Amino acid sequence: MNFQLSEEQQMLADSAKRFVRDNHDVEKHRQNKKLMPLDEATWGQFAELGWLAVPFAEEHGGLGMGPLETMVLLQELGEGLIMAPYIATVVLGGGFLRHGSEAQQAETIPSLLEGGLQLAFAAEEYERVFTLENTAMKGEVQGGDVVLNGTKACVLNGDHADQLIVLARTAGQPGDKDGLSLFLVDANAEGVERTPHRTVDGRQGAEIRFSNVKVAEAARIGELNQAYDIAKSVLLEGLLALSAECTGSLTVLLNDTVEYSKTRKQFGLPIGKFQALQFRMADMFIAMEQTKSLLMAATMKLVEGHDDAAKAVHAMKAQLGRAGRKIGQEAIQIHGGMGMTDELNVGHFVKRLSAVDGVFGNADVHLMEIARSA
Amino acid sequence: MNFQLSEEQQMLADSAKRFVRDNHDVEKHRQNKKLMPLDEATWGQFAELGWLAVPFAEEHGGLGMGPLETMVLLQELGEGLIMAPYIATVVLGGGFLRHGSEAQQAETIPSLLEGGLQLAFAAEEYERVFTLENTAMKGEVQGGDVVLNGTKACVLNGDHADQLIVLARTAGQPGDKDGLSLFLVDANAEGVERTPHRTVDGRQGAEIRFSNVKVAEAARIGELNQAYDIAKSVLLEGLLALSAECTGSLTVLLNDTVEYSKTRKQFGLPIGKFQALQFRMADMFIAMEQTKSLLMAATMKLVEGHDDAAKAVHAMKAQLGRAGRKIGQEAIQIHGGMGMTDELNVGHFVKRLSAVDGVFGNADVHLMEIARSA
Amino acid sequence: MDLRVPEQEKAFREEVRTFLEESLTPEIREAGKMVTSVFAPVKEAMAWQKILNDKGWAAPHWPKEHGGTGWSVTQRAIFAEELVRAETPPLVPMGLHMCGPCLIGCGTEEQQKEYLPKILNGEHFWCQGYSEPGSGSDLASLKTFAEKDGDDYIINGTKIWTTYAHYAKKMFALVRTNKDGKPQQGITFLLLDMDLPGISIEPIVGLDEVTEQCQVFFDNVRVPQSNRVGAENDGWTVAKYLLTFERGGQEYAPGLNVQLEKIRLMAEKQQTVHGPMSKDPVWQHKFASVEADVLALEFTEMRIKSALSSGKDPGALSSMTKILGTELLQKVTELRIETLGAQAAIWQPQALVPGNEQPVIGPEYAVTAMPHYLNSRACSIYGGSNEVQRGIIAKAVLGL
Amino acid sequence: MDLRVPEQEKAFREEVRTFLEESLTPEIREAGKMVTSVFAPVKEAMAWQKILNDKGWAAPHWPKEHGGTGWSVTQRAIFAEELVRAETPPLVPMGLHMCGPCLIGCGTEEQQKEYLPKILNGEHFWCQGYSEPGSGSDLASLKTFAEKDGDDYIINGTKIWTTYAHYAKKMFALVRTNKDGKPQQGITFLLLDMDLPGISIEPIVGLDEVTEQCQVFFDNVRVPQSNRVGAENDGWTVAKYLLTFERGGQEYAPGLNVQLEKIRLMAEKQQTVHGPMSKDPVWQHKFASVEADVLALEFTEMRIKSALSSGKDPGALSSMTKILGTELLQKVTELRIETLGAQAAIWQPQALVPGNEQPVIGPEYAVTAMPHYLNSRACSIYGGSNEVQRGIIAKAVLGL
Repeated sequence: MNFQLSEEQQMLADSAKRFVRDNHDVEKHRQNKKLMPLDEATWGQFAELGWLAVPFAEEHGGLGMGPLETMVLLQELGEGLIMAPYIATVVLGGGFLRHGSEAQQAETIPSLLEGGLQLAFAAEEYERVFTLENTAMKGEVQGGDVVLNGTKACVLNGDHADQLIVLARTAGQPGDKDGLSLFLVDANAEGVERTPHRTVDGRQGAEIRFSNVKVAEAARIGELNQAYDIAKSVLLEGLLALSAECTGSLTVLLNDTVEYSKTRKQFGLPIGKFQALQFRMADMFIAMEQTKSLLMAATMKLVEGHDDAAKAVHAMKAQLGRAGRKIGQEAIQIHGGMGMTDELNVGHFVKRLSAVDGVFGNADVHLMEIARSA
Repeated sequence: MNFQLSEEQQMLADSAKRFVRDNHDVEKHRQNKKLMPLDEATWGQFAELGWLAVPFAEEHGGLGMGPLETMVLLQELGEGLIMAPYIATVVLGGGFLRHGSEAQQAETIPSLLEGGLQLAFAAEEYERVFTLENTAMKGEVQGGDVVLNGTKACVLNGDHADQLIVLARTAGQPGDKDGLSLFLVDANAEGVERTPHRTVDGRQGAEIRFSNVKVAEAARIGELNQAYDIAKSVLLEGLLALSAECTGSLTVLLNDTVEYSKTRKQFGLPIGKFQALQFRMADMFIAMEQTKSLLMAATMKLVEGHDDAAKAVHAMKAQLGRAGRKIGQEAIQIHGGMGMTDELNVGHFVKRLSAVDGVFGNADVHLMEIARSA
Repeated sequence: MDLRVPEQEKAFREEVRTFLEESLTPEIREAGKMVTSVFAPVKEAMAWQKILNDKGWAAPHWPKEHGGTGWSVTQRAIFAEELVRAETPPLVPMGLHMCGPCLIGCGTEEQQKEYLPKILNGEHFWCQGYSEPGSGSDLASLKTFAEKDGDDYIINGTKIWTTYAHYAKKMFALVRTNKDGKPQQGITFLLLDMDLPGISIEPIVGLDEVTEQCQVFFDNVRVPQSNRVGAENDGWTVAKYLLTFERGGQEYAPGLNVQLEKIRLMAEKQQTVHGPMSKDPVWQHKFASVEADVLALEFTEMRIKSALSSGKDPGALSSMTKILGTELLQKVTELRIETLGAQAAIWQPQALVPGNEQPVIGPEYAVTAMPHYLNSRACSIYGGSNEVQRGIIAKAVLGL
Repeated sequence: MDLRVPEQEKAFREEVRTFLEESLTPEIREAGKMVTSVFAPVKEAMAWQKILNDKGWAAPHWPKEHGGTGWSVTQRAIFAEELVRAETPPLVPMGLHMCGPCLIGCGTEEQQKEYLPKILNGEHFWCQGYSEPGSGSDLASLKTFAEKDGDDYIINGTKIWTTYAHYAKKMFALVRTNKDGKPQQGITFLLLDMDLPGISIEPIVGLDEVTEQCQVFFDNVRVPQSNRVGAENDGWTVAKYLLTFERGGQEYAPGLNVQLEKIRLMAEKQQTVHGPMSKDPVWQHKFASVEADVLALEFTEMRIKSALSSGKDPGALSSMTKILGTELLQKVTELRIETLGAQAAIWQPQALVPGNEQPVIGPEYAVTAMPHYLNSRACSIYGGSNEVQRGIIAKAVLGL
């Protein structure tokens, strides 16, 4: 048992810390939020710093690292609320590419590593509670091809993406793990229609409609109807990445709240001297430490392939929803009116946490997944 | 809309208040708890005061009152933690007798009113989450008779009872509302074997085994296989009565805690001056007021026959579990070590609330009943 | 004890419903459905106030001689409930519910004649100048100073969280006129025009990217002493009069019931692998738990109304309904975003602007969910934070 | 960062397991399974201590020269976990975990030689005289006074919440020897015999009808000054030494995991109309929520152990594990009574007494549920109430 970062991991953390120090600024964040286009400059820096290469194999030009390093990197970036589509393109996108064909890899990875290719995982659907097996969007098998029809919702990075990883039902009914297939689809293919939208945390999502989009066998990732295991394993990494990033964000919310309470005076005293607030901040601290513990638990278990790794990841995502809600709500309440404005860190971090709880299943969904993984 | 007690109701409340003033004493309660036999003296006083007659029709010698008056009476008695088996005999027992045959009524009610007859509702079963339709104990129809076999658990007042009202499944499967039947069975009939036990709140319950107990048609209450509606309507009154009594108990827990916090000093101040405790006691107060509100809501809706009456009663029982837990746990915590002893009111009231949550379905069961009544 | 509804109350409810049915325009209805705050869009709220005022119903809680309706406590409650059930946009409260009552209780006859009719017809749009950057829950510590100069006061300082200051024609404000003595003393209640020289307004953008609040700066702003309400240094009494006027506080349960019904309908549309979410036991359990709380609050509010009707003063119990009402509203908005999952993260505030032609992305019922969740975080902060309210219960009710 | 378990740790765990398998008697096992408190029945706990002491494992946390094992932090944790997993009765802590460490840190060589071996072999059964009726969380306000008289102290006053005083041969106590100055000063740490003239003991019956605690009265009790540990008036330092000695605090997660597994098995036996409760989504949701909390705590405790192993002082973090551990235990005992419904109300404390021949009414696994629920309410009160712990976090960790 060892909770120390390796030298390599520490270097990664340090470089991310520097990046955040130089780039995070509430004012700038507020401006960035209004932009729908991708922040190419930041993405270019990510490429230069080697961060896009983190989870790729060395033979593909990657750094051959894994979820532990992703965790280290994203926790730091989360402290700066950096809005780059790292999880969509590198963690989820890169994760699926690992299961792709050699041709798919050759076509995408080099460009991705240079910062020239964006990806998105098209999984959620409107009016369907997210779990992989609840996927309903149809892929009709026609000979060697599959024809996609339907709509994917809330696709993170969906409008910037050059290639989409589409999860579709090619057999069976919602609820069946069998019958799911994954496809790497050109985002500009005929029949693909994208409607971009902002998300509450200032990022970008898209509704993507598929109208008779014909996909050849070569575009498939994994076996026909047998994509569940691949999707699950990549999803778990994505959930961990989201959790790592938001754990960083929680730290900031806690620290900012504690610091604010030391300076804000009411009734002649800093509000941090009032016992009721002290106890609530102690509980925020405890919730944050528990979150950090689950993040380490889940990440190490996944990396080392423990039997209960999936369960731990679901526990982490559930904890993120619960602790995010608790810490976020308290942070606003203790900041008072200032917490309700666009001016301080607190509101922006809270919006990020509010968005993330709903992504790929909220706390309730993941608590039930814990029960099912038992 | 009117929340005032009528003159008659006020008189009932006053007499109960006097009774509690004269009879409640922690020391006495601690002694009583050790006794398994029925406290005949108290029961005799109940009869003399006319309380046993409250819900019976005037033509049966009753007072022709209903759940509102039961509520008024029991709320007061709950403040004194009076341990008489009123709910088992008068509210539930009396409730079922209302649906009994004339012969059953003639045989039981006069004696009950005099204090000479005890009843018990044998409904719960081991290892079965309580809802009426989850009843599994078999009643086999043999011609006009029914033969009972099986075990009823945690029968309140089960050992003192002269007659048992037994809920059995004469057809169908657990989960079916159809197929339930009710029987008025002599507690000393052949094949009835009772094992009395204390309950955590110092009252008495019993395990009752039925071995080939033959019950004639004349002993049935209501139609064969169609007892659900009767059982449900009487159960709702029983739940309200339990709730009324415990609402009275909650009042005492809150008041005692607040008063204790004014005298107990730590770090040079009465603990009631510490803001964190003040806020928690404010929350206890709010929970108690919400409980009172639901009690009135549910009782009035039931009496007046509103469509959502059952839903309101389930909400009340759920609230009793939740508020009882919250207020009870806080009462102990704020009392500190003294709250953990047998010496003060607080422990005894908390044990009563802990017992009652589990009786006839706990808060979770009743929250799901709310959903089902929608 | 009974819940039976007398015939005349039923008839009154019918009358209100018929009126609402007939008089609500499609624009006002639409705006009402899209409201995600206690503050409705100004244009539609004022249009609705005009319609109500034409009927004589803009301020039922005012005394009849000043333009009230003379209704009983129950009638007023029925009216309020029906407005909520019909999802009308809430009327802007600063004139009707804040300044008006203070003038009724403490204004001169002249002030009442000048201002009250214009509050009713909306000609004067008011804002409230109470909070300051340094004094939120601790209002008595306010510092904005009004110095006497001949017949005038000269005001310097700043007010914050001034709702709709950027739309307002008038402000009623608490200012310090004496720096000695207890903080509550030495405060004066003043009325002033928002276009006076020396006033500048800085809008504050909220979490939901909407500007409801402003900060207002006073740089040697000159106000005649005749604009004072009540005696000098006695403004705290004037402001407190509101508590006497609106005893029992607001009713939250009717609005919560409307929200719950909406959420139930949404849950019916969300599919899990076992069928609609509305049939999912975990969702049902959560929903039922909130339903039970709201039913309890409904009766807590009824008990307070009943006390009021029989002339009793519920006193500090309004602190309880404020806590319950606001925290349940927060829980309900949270339940809504939980019901919607990722769909709640789609951010399209432009779709909330009345009269917009923006096509909605995703289910239409999801559009208000996140803005409402975020906006509702404020309601445990303003109007006396819930910390202040818990303190009041501890002290005034429990005697701690 | 990794969780891999080195071979030698695996081997050590195996060694402990084998030992437990071989040395636990049926009586001790049975008593362990029936424990509903942090304090096990005395007879079985002491029998178990004897077995452990024969093996040299009664006090692994003591320095080797005093009878400790010389194990690493990890080994000690493995050992503690295995004891919990095997549901052995917890050893009575007053000697081994409280008095012993104080003597090791602050006692004279003579005192160490006299007392430590008898703590290990159980010959001296100790109780702790700290709390008084007026000083619970505020321990420094204690009033029991020891007046110097020749070579002796004469003690007057009373101690309360003295666990197992009615079984004890010895008490270690904090008494006031100086009434001036700060409350923490003027306190002295004394050892005394429980059969001294002037000592009387009044047992306190608990909520669960068990007598764990007592009140102890001192009426001119004479104790030689040589029974003092540390300097006069410096008892606070002696008592505080314990914090240094047992840095990082207790581990709760292993015990919580055992409890959770038991509850899961119980839920499998309870039938709802849709099948076993363990498959009921509402139950699953609740259970999973606690499971996630316990998993988090397990790793929080690991992080603390890891800090300890590398020589760091986790400091105030032990306040966090105390809060989490005790409140999760309370939640778990609550979940258990919720799982059992009315069956949990059957009250048969006589069935918990080791060696009883009482037939159990209802499911056997239900017998401990309610006593444990009730008893566990104490754990957020004693050992520094959770209010005190939250205060420590606010001040020492957050700097408030």
